[in-house]
Amino acid sequence: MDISFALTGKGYVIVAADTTAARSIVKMKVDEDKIKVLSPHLLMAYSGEPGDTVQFAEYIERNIRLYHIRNTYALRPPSAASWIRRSLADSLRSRRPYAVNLLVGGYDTSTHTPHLYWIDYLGTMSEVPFAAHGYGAYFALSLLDRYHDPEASVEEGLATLRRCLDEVAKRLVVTPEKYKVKIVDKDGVREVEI
Amino acid sequence: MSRSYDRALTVFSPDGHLFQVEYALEAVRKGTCAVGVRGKNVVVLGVEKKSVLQLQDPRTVRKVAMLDDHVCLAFAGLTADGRVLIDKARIECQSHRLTVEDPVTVEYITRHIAGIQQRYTQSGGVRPFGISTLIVGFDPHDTRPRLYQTEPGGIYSEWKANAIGRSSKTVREFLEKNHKDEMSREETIKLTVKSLLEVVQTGAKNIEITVMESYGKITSLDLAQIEAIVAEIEREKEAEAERKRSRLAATAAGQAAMSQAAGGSGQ
Amino acid sequence: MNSFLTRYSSTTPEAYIRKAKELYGEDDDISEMIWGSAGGFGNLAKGVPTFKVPAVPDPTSFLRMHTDDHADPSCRIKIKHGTTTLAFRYQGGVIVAVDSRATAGSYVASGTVKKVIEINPYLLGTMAGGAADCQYWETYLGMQCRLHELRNRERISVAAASKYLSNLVYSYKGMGLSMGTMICGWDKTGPAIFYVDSDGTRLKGDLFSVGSGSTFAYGVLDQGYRWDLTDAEAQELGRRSIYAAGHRDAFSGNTVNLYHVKQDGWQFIGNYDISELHYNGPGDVPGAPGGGYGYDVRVAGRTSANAPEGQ
Amino acid sequence: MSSIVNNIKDKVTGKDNSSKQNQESEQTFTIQPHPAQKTNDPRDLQGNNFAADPKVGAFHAREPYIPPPEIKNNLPPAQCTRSREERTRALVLHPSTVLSVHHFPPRQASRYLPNMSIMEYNGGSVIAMVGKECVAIASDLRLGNQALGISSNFQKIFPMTDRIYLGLPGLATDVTTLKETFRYRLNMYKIKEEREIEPQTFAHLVSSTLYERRFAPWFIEPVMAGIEKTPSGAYKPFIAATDLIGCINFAKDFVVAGTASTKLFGVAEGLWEPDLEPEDLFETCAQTLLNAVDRDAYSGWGAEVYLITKDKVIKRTLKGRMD
Amino acid sequence: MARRYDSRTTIFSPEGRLYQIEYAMEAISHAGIVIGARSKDGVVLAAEKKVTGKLLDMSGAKGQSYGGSGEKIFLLNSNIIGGVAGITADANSLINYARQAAQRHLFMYNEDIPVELLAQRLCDLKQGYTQYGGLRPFGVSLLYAGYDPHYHFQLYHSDPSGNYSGWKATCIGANNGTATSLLKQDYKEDISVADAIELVLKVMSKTMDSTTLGSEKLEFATLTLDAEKKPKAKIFNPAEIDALLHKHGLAKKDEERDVAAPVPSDQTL
Repeated sequence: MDISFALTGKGYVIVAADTTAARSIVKMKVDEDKIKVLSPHLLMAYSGEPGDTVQFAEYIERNIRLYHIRNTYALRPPSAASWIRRSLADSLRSRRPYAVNLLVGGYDTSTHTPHLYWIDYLGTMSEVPFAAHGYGAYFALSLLDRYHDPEASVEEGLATLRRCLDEVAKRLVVTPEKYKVKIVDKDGVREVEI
Repeated sequence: MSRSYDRALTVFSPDGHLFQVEYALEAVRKGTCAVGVRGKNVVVLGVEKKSVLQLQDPRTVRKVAMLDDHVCLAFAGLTADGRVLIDKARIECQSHRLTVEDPVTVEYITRHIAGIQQRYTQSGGVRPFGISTLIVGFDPHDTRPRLYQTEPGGIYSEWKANAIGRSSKTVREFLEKNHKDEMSREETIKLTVKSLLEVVQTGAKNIEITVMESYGKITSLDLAQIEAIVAEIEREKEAEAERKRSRLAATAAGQAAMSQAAGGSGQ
Repeated sequence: MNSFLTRYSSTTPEAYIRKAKELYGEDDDISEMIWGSAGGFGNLAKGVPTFKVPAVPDPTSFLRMHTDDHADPSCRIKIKHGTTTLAFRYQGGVIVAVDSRATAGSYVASGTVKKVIEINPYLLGTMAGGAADCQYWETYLGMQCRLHELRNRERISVAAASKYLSNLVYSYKGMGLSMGTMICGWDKTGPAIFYVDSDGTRLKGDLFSVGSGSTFAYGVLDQGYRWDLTDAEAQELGRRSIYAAGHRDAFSGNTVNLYHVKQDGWQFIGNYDISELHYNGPGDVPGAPGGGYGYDVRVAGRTSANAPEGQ
Repeated sequence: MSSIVNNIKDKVTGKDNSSKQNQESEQTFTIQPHPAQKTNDPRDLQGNNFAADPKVGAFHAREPYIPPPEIKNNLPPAQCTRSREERTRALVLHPSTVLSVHHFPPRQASRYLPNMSIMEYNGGSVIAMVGKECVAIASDLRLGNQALGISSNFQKIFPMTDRIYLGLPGLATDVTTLKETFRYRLNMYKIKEEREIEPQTFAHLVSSTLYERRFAPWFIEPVMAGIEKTPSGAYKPFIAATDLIGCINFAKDFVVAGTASTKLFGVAEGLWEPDLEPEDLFETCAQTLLNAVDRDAYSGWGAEVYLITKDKVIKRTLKGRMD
Repeated sequence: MARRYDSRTTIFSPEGRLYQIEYAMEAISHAGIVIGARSKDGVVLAAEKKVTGKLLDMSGAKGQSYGGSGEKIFLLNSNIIGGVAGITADANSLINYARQAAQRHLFMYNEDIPVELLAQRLCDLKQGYTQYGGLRPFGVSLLYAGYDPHYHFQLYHSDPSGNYSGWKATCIGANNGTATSLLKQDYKEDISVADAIELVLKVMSKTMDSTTLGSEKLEFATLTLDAEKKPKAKIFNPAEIDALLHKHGLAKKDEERDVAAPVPSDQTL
């Protein structure tokens, strides 16, 4: 029942994910951070099969970090996303695939462009201006078609995100109560309260 | 007939030497000098930097390498060997985090590096790494600065201050004389620069200083900062020399006066 | 009496009564039941229409096994699911908007389906789920509503009409009827919407959307909805919500049919091609913002890149 | 949902949950003998040319239907009131891009029946058509997650060389993976051979790449189009398609694949004719695709056409239905 | 004494030296010179060909594609060209390795390999050949001229030991001392690629043994950005080289040639 959203704006990407870790009908934890900071300008929200999610995210995190330390610069968002996608696609045809859905958001400092990638557990990847995983997608995508603005300021972007969260709270049967929201822009990653 | 054992690395000479390891140490002694000094809450790495040639891109001349957020390494010896060894260490740092979540301790990664170096002295068909390393850092959840050294043979040891590479013996002696426990940040940096100046005649432009103050907090001093420190040291030396001179002069004058007095009195 | 109802529906009260009458041999009389509110409103056949059911011991489970009831895609009886319908109530009446796509598997069987059933000049019913089920039962409902009018000299209330439909379909529960409909109209109480489905659910409300694309419609509808919308704003909201669903949902699309129910009955506002809405918008109609609804069209030329000046 | 998810997972990993299930899925893996090639039919093998006779050969590839000249020449002129330029303008979304200007130095659906739920998971369709010294290849742009549309800008056609284009309809993750795999293999080919690959060779590269995964296939049915230069110096259009384990179908008129393939067949049979000039071919191909995907729930959301002629490649993005 | 330690690469001499590497470098200093210069809008490589002769068939040279122009300058990836000095056979194997490494990177990361990373990949291989038994070092130095979005135009040099470093302008091969001092003298920060071409050609003409330059003795390549800001490598074919030399007044002055009707340059001796 994980829900995650992400949207781009003028020079930034906002990534939001719920903070519930559930097992069966039980909430095991309500303040789980499901957004990894992979490098100074790269975020990844992950959701899916419990266990797979964290294992896969940590594997990605360490390898992206290794690339960064080895080369002094981090992988650019498009390359990082391609590599992450390939890891998932390879895993899909392995003995035990990872069932993890991802939203990868980053800011490319060399071209001054924010990038957002929608990646599912099969390794399907698409660069999009906004994205969602989980049941939230069925409510948020049409809403974002209507309200998203690629040139929105951070405040406007957060207001649009707020709409998505409200819509899900209003319509979805089981609604997460809290979300973690992170923004990546030219200055790096920061967390905001919403 | 020493001919055969200095080639096959796994073989001792009759008098118990591993020649290749010793020769590798020679390669280290040819390398540029690196100094590590531990203060109270700080550890400083100083390296002698070859002059960047006029047409060279200074970005690509690196002597100090980050292994992880909290560990730094400087080496002396064959540069290419250094790059390869550093790469192995970096992989281990991330792999360690992935398998046990915690970052490596400085001692762990030192032991790992030394272990690799040792394997290359014993395995068939390879020569040892021609480098010594100084590894500095902070352990997670600890405020104590760490400084380790490894050698081509795979020996590793912890130090309050040490030097490797060209003229390291001189520098070590200097450090032995001047190192104090519980030094502040400024004192530690100054001692590092001072000790390097023992071998680096060309001054600030051939010195690179990296300061680590706590877990993950690493800064490199820029040229102006190093120049300022060098200037200060010069001034102190000057003053010291001045004092010495004046003391000498005073003594001389005193002696002269005395001898005059003596002579006078003698006359 | 080979009435399917009497034989297999044991849960409804009228079935009990009818069964009792059968037992007591009153079957051939015109019972007073048919004059009462529960027995139908004097239709020519007795009670409600009757149907052949499979000649098996347990037709309910037999039908369930062979009907596409969300769970088994390889079943024999396929029922159209893809649809988006919506209706909402506001100060100026009720807006009803639907798409017009019919699919069979991935095949777009029709792009010109009428999914609003004009029950009578004051009542509209929407259609989602089984097309035939909706059409038949809502037409039948229209018939009954007219009889009610003739008998009682006043229009049937929306509540009553929807309740009647709900009772009807509930009596077939479990046999594979599939419908999710909204009965919309204006009666003495003002504008009203009831959601009725084949499970037997009946809900009164201000705002509903039904069908595979309903979540997408909700996403736009909820965010733009207020009680005090003007007529133009309300029509635009309905159009735009169906467009949103037609765009995102593979099983909804083609055109939007828009109705407005006012005090003096419903009014057909228009039919809009969703692709046309995407590229050019609805044209010169009240409430239209000008320009296409499509995201790419709306944000054409805008970019998230923020290179510093001079680059 | 989860059953589909598991189904896909099992399919792509080739995992056998139970031997019984495995047997069942194996039973769907049938390849019918390729019509254009020798079968293992004893009649073929014994040199009896019986099967090669078009009238009796059960699997003989049907030649495209070309009306006899008396019919062809006496056809009434088209009743369209608009000029071709006007019609093209109405069809196209953006101004066309000339991608590269280069100077030259029967249809039988191969029926390896895939598990349709996987092939329909993301949706998408491709068609390629032959014209006179030109070919066109077109695809829709939708990326879906079953019924949910994700992106209206998901390319399925990729340039392999300056004059070979490859369309990859099917499971989207494999679209990307195969695109990258072919780019890698072609670059390595170029490095080793120091020349560009020829269309015929490329078709076999595609075939063998797919057959490598015979028992856990890529869920892709490639369609390719290009122009080759014959030794005599003439330009020969080339199209081909394979099934998802690499059985090649060299066609002389058109090839289709994807979720709208049945609909594409229908429309193309009606619209295609031999020796179309480039602009006519473009229009035929575009109309075929647009009208076919309008009848397919999983394809659409815009389309693009690559028109490959002997001296240039033109890309046009079409104004398709967006629902 | 030294003789014992210089015969096998994996052995340190008592002074801590690796003689094989030093000898490999010696081999390079006899090779045809390769000069590279970086500017703000492009990188330039020029190389002196040693294999020349009337009967040498250059018609197979491919110019733009992976084939390179023959002996000294090769396309390593769409964003990197390499110039080699040293043992040609070793160089071929290294170039092949580099191209494969670049393709593997493209396959994994969907981007052109960053220039420094490619240099590192090659240096890791070279270092391995100095440390593992039974191998001799590669007798090749390389210049890598490339572009990536991280550091834009770059020029690297790698030697047989597996060291590499970045340069604004540098050279490898015979007479590199002379060339270096010429480069030092004339190289200016922020020169344009046109200036860099001129500089490289000028240094080349002063360094090479023969007094005049011609396409039979010279290979030339540039890496610039095209209109879409994508790196564009251009390895000049013989006719283009001659045209370039002509433009800069460095072409072979042949009195016997009919000036009015110049022979197509690729047919000159």
